[in-house]
Amino acid sequence: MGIKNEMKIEFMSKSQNEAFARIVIAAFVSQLDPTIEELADIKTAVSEAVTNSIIHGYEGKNGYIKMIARLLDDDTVEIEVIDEGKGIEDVAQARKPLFTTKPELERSGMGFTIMETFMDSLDVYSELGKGTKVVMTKRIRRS
Amino acid sequence: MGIKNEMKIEFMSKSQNEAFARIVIAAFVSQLDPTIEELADIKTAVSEAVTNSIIHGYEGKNGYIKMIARLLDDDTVEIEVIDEGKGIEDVAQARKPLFTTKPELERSGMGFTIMETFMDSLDVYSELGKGTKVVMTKRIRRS
Amino acid sequence: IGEIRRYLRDNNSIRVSRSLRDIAYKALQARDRLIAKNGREPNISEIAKELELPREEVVFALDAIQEPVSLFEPIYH
Ligand SMILES: Nc1ncnc2c1ncn2[C@@H]1O[C@H](COP(=O)(O)OP(=O)(O)O)[C@@H](O)[C@H]1O
Ligand SMILES: Nc1ncnc2c1ncn2[C@@H]1O[C@H](COP(=O)(O)OP(=O)(O)O)[C@@H](O)[C@H]1O
Ligand SMILES: [Mg+2]
Ligand SMILES: [Mg+2]
Repeated sequence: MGIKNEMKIEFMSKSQNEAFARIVIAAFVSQLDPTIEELADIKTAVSEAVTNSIIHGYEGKNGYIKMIARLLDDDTVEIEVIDEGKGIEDVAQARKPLFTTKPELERSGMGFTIMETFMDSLDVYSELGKGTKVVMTKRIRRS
Repeated sequence: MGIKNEMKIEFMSKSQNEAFARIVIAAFVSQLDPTIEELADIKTAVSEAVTNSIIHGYEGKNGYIKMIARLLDDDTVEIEVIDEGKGIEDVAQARKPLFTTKPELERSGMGFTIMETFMDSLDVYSELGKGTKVVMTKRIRRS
Repeated sequence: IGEIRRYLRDNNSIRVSRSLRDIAYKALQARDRLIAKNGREPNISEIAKELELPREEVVFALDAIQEPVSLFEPIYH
């Protein structure tokens, strides 16, 4: 699949950068001329992934989060959110609805479920002590 | 000077990415709660720098443009726009108002002058055949 | 003239956060108008055209307000 456009961004694992990442992805994807709803879905999914890297990956400590986005020829956007944080022991378990390792932070355990629901595909790669990569795609359907 | 926040982005030298770069910098700098005018100044300066990399640096060919932004402790934003394009032979001459090497494209020759006027500082580093780096700063003054 | 100058000065010191919210509300109004007119969700470029703003500006502004969150409902309710 050919690439129409690509960007890579790196930012610090600070909570204010969650809003920043959302705007960056929205501005980039706007090149595919989505609806407000499609954009809201993508922003919500990216928020969840970035929040996970901040809270679970780096556990509030300093680190860098990378986000890569590609606009493919068929109007699919492919988004990767990558951290070099603590990693996930059991990805299959982590992806289950309501599963959370931080109930004390009032986490809902619905982050991965939201990403899965709002995007067309979700892949999660993780290694303990190395970090986590989340890859999501969504096709923007022209009306 | 301490750094409050930092981001690095890389995008393709496509004209549609000029609007994208403007929003990325606007979203990042909005963390300092600037006025509309301050933000418009910064967006215009970034537009000029990115346009230069697309038109002069890569001359419309494919390449990557890097933008780095830092929010410093004193509410100064420092922005670097970097390309690995053809470079500038004589930077002092290039910075002069009305100087342009592309009059045929109806370039005004005012890009560097605009960056200098709208920002608090401008530095330009360039090497022929290697590329160009523009460094600009602007302090956001709380009222 | 003093009046105009004061207006300009006041206007210039408006924080971005406020102007973004103004644009966002206009964008949502434009969206409603377009839905009424065309009977479907408008694309971001159609809204941007109504407001005479770049698409990117519109999506930036939209982030400044609570967006319609109907999509959350099936999950949280
Ligand atoms: N980037 C990450 N790094 C480390 N662990 C993660 C990461 N993302 C998710 N996890 C793990 O997966 C679990 C489920 O994530 P999620 O579905 O978003 O729910 P929640 O964030 O509410 O806990 C988290 O509780 C955490 O243990
Ligand atoms: N990134 C760049 N790479 C190569 N040359 C550049 C770059 N930026 C500026 N220049 C040179 O400096 C000149 C002046 O730039 P500028 O003041 O922006 O005017 P204009 O873009 O209208 O020509 C350009 O005509 C070009 O020769
Ligand atoms: Mg989560
Ligand atoms: Mg120029």
